Amino acid sequence: MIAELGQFLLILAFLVALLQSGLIFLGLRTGDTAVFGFARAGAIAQFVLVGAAFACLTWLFAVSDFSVLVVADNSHSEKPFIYKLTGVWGNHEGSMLLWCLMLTGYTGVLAWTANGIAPRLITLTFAVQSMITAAFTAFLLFTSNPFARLWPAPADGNDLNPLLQDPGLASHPPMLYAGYVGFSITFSFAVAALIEGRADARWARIVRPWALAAWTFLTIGILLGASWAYFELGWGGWWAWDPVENASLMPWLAGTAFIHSLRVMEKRDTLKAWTILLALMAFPLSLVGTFLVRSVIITSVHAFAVYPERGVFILAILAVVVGGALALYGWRANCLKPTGVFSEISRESSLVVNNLVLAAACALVFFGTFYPLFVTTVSDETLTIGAPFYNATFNPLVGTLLILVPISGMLAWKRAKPGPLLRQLAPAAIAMLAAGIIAFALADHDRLAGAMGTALAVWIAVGLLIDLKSRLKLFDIPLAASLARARNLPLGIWGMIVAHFGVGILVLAITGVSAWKTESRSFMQPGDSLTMGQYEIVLEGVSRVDRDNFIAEEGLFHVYYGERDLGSLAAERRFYPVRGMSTTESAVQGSALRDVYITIGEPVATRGWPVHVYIYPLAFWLWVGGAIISLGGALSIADRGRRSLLSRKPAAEQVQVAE
Amino acid sequence: MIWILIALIASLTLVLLVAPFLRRTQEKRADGLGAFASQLEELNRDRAMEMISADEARTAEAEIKRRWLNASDQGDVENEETISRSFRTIGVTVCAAAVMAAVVIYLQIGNAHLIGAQPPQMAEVPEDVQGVLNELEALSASLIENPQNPEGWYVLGQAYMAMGRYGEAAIAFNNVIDQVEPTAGLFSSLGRAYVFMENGILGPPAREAFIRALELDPADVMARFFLAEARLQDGDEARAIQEWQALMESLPEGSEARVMVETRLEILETENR
Amino acid sequence: MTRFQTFIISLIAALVITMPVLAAPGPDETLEDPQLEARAMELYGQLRCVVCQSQAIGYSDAPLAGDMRFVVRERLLAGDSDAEVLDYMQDRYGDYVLMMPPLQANTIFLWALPFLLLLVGGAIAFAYVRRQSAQMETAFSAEEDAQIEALMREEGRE
Amino acid sequence: MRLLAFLPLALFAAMAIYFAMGLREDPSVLPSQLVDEALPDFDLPPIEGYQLGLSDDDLHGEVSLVNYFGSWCPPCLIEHPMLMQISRSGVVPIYGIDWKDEPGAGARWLERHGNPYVRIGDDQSGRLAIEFGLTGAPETFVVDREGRVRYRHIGIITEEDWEETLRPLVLDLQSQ
Repeated sequence: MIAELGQFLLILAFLVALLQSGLIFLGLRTGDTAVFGFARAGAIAQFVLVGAAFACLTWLFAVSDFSVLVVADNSHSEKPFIYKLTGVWGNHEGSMLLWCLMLTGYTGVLAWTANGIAPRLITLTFAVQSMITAAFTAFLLFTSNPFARLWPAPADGNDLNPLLQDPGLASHPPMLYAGYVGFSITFSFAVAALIEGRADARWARIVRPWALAAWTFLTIGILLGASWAYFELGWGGWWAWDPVENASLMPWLAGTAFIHSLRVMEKRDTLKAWTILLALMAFPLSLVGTFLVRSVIITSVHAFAVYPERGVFILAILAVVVGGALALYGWRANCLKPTGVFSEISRESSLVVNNLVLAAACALVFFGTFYPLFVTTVSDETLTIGAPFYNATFNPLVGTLLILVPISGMLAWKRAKPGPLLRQLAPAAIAMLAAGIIAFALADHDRLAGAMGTALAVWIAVGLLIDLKSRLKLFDIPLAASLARARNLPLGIWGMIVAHFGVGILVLAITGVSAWKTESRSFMQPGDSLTMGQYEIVLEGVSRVDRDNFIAEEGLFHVYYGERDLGSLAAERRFYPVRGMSTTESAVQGSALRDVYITIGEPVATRGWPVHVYIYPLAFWLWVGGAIISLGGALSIADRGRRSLLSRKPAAEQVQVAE
Repeated sequence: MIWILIALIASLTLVLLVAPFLRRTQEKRADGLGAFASQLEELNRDRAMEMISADEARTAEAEIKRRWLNASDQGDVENEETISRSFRTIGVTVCAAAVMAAVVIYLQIGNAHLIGAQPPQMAEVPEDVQGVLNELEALSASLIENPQNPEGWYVLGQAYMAMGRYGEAAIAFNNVIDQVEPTAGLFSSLGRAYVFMENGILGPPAREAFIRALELDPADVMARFFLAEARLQDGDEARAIQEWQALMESLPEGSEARVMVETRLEILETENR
Repeated sequence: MTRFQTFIISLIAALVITMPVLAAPGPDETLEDPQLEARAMELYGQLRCVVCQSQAIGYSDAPLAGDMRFVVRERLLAGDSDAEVLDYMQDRYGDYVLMMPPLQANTIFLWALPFLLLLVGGAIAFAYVRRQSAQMETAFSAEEDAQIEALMREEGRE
Repeated sequence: MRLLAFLPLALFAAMAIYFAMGLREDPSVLPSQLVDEALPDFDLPPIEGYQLGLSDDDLHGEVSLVNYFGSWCPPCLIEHPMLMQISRSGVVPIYGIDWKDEPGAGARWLERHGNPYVRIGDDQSGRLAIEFGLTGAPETFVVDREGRVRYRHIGIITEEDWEETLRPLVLDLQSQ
């Protein structure tokens, strides 16, 4: 019953989306104003229908209705309830439905909040969104139907991949999707602007919160993914430059460039064609991220051979979305005439450099991911492009760009005077040099990389503090007055400073984790100890633990630092009988300065358990830095929330008061 | 019941979509020009906080005002109320048609006839399902203790197959094969367990099992059926069809196996269409 | 939905994730000399495990990856330089065994790409900034001034 | 400037064509370095229960196939009947290398399924496999009279592979 209802809801959503994308264009042509109301009604209808379909699927998972194919394939009656629910998106069909839910969700929220936006622009945006929704609901219905039935039904299901039975991973895809899909809104706005042949500060202001929201979600999603890799996979790292990770990085880089150039467009009415181009690229890169890399081309050619219709469908969507948008761009981009001008030394120029480098970095990751396929296509050669390549190219490229972080925010718009700025930043430069020299002297390996990373992080942090000090006139005026200035400082500025500060912290953490890590490995029997510098790790015992749906072998460790007792921790190796898979749970004893990270392997007769111990200095700050960056994004969104586009009247009044 | 709900959902959606076409006047619409006012406001605040010099502020103000002016020139056309009869008629008609089309598509891909039906397999399971499950658990536990029990493993394998726990079924069948002189049927069951486990993909273990089954009994239906499927997955469709047809002709009219092969060929045909 | 389709349709999990591996190399693969060991660890990260697609042998517990690590240690003990070890593997397995593609005819584009982009993009951007910064903004005419005044008053009344 | 706006579209079109081509390629197929190179020097002991081992000298003077296998490897079992058939046909001698097998396991496996090999070397450590650039089992190398590798076949040899690729190549090499 519920399955059939969900099926119908999904079909109806598809048809509403299809109908809307056609009717809106017709309506705009005839000029009938009813089309504006219709566009909003349709957007809300799509959201409600897909939302209800998603609720149906969730219900089916909750009650373990194995007459539904995806439930039978991906759930099990004895699985913990919470993982039954997260199992909804732990498979291809369900995750696609989640994707569609997010897509229509964004459209629905846009419909809800669209009051201040020029009607033609917003209506065109809905038309483009509906086209995307129609394409993806069609993909769902005709190639990956989540409500397909399994008849006769099996008595029990096939379980969910045990790797997905983890709270971090359960929240990782929705966050990532919220980011990916968020760029559909900016994409649709960009297409609408091109059709209108006009984009100005109004457009940028409308789009900015959406761009920031998508970017913030994507940041959090990538962060959750990295922490999942760090804590669950047990290979002792958080970023491996594998295609799946690269796929999420590409839209993030494009999105980062976009939110920066959007600022220029809003403030100065220039770089318009470029900003629109970035908006057009971020969403397709997200699509590449979810589909090409994860399921169709790179990971598994086999999968493509078994489901050619899915691959062809997705490629067709991509070709139409990107090809259509870029053709429109070629045709209309010249209508976007910039009006603002700026000199070579100005905030605009520094953001141009920012965009240039980020675009190059994005292209670098793109080609790094797809170049092997390209080489195989044109010749018989095969290549591998792995972490060492990115370390040698991406890191210096982006590292150099980050030098600009504190400078950029302090440069004046339009035309800046470099002299006073350099004098202001002198303390930061001195701090940077000092930090680099100290790091170089103290480290016992990877000295140069460590020193450069530390110097960069200190430069960013101190530079930002100087920026903040000058904005608040801290110590130049009474403290109370500075605090008042802090309150009056727009949240957008706070967001920028906070996010950039997070970047500094992240740089420091990455430096610590990659340049100064140490590791040791050894066979251990209960009672054995392992010494790493000042640390002593004792294996106290190994025990077998039977849980609901897995069996674990748990190694109990005790960590000492010199004389100090740092407490005990447990590393596990889990076996999931139903899927016949094993996974690892690393044990992490964290502190602000370093993580002690332990994994335990399969025992070897007579020699004991293989134990790997890593010491990761500053690993904790990876998550803090990432969280601060996301917080910066959230603050900037809140800026727009406070002075909503609706509140035109008070704004006008204030202007008059000022006069 | 389902049809009532479908009718309800369909009509509610229709009402929501059609409502804007029936309304005569539209709500007051914005032109978004407030953005410029609020930019001026920001500018004044920056000036008040001495974030920018008076000179910069002056030129910035001039620029914002010019953009405001340009934007307001372009925006005038939009606020006029226009009504197009034909568009409204088309709109209402197309909306209604779309909702009807949803019902039609549902009839095509939905399974309304399954509502309320008992899944056939459920009926075969005795009422006390839990009891059976417990028995199986006990059986598997005792087999782990005393693995030399081919009959026990075989029963367990069959049960796991029925329950959809294919990985465990494969383990059980492997144990039987290790303990008795294997037969084609055993290998063929093992092969099916592997195929089902891989969701229909014929990996090396499944292929091996079916090949062994054929070695023992060249006429084994399941092995021949799935090895033909393997051909198809290797991309040799012509050969697969040929093998299926040969298999089909060797089977008695109307038998379950023959129907299975026929269905498979039909599916292939529809996929190719 | 036929019986056959039901099991033929299946999942490509949209979330295919690299399989978890226990951190390789194993404890019994340590070289006595800490300096050699550090070089070995570095080299493990530079060589691709040929059976596990894009994963370095340092992070794979596939048996073949273990054999390859063994060869790395053997070459190091024989006194090879890092470059010689990489050459040794490249001779046997080809370019793809290197995690960092060598600079050669078919990778020149890949390596040159970032520089090329920065160069071309930088040139375009620089030319653009120069050209547009040369034109100074014109003054605000009195007529325009009056128009904007009117517009703002209208906004305020609303 | 006008044309510049079409640049992204042109780049995308080029990329789309490349993807369309790329779809037909399997990036997991790896090329071989050994083709047209001399065999590595080696001298493998026999597997348990057999007298004759295998060294590169054994492969000089006659066109031959060298087949890497293992009793633990299911695809090898699938390939086995084909190897038996080739061996019976007498077209070309097949030399076997037993890869990373437990002592005795290879011999038992051959006893059960038949022995198509003229001589078998035991590569228990897997060290020689790396010299061959092996990426898995089974893999088969076609070696010419001078002991040079002329072709490498990855994976199972099907009847089609034999008839359409390997056999013509072997006959061609033999006639030279």
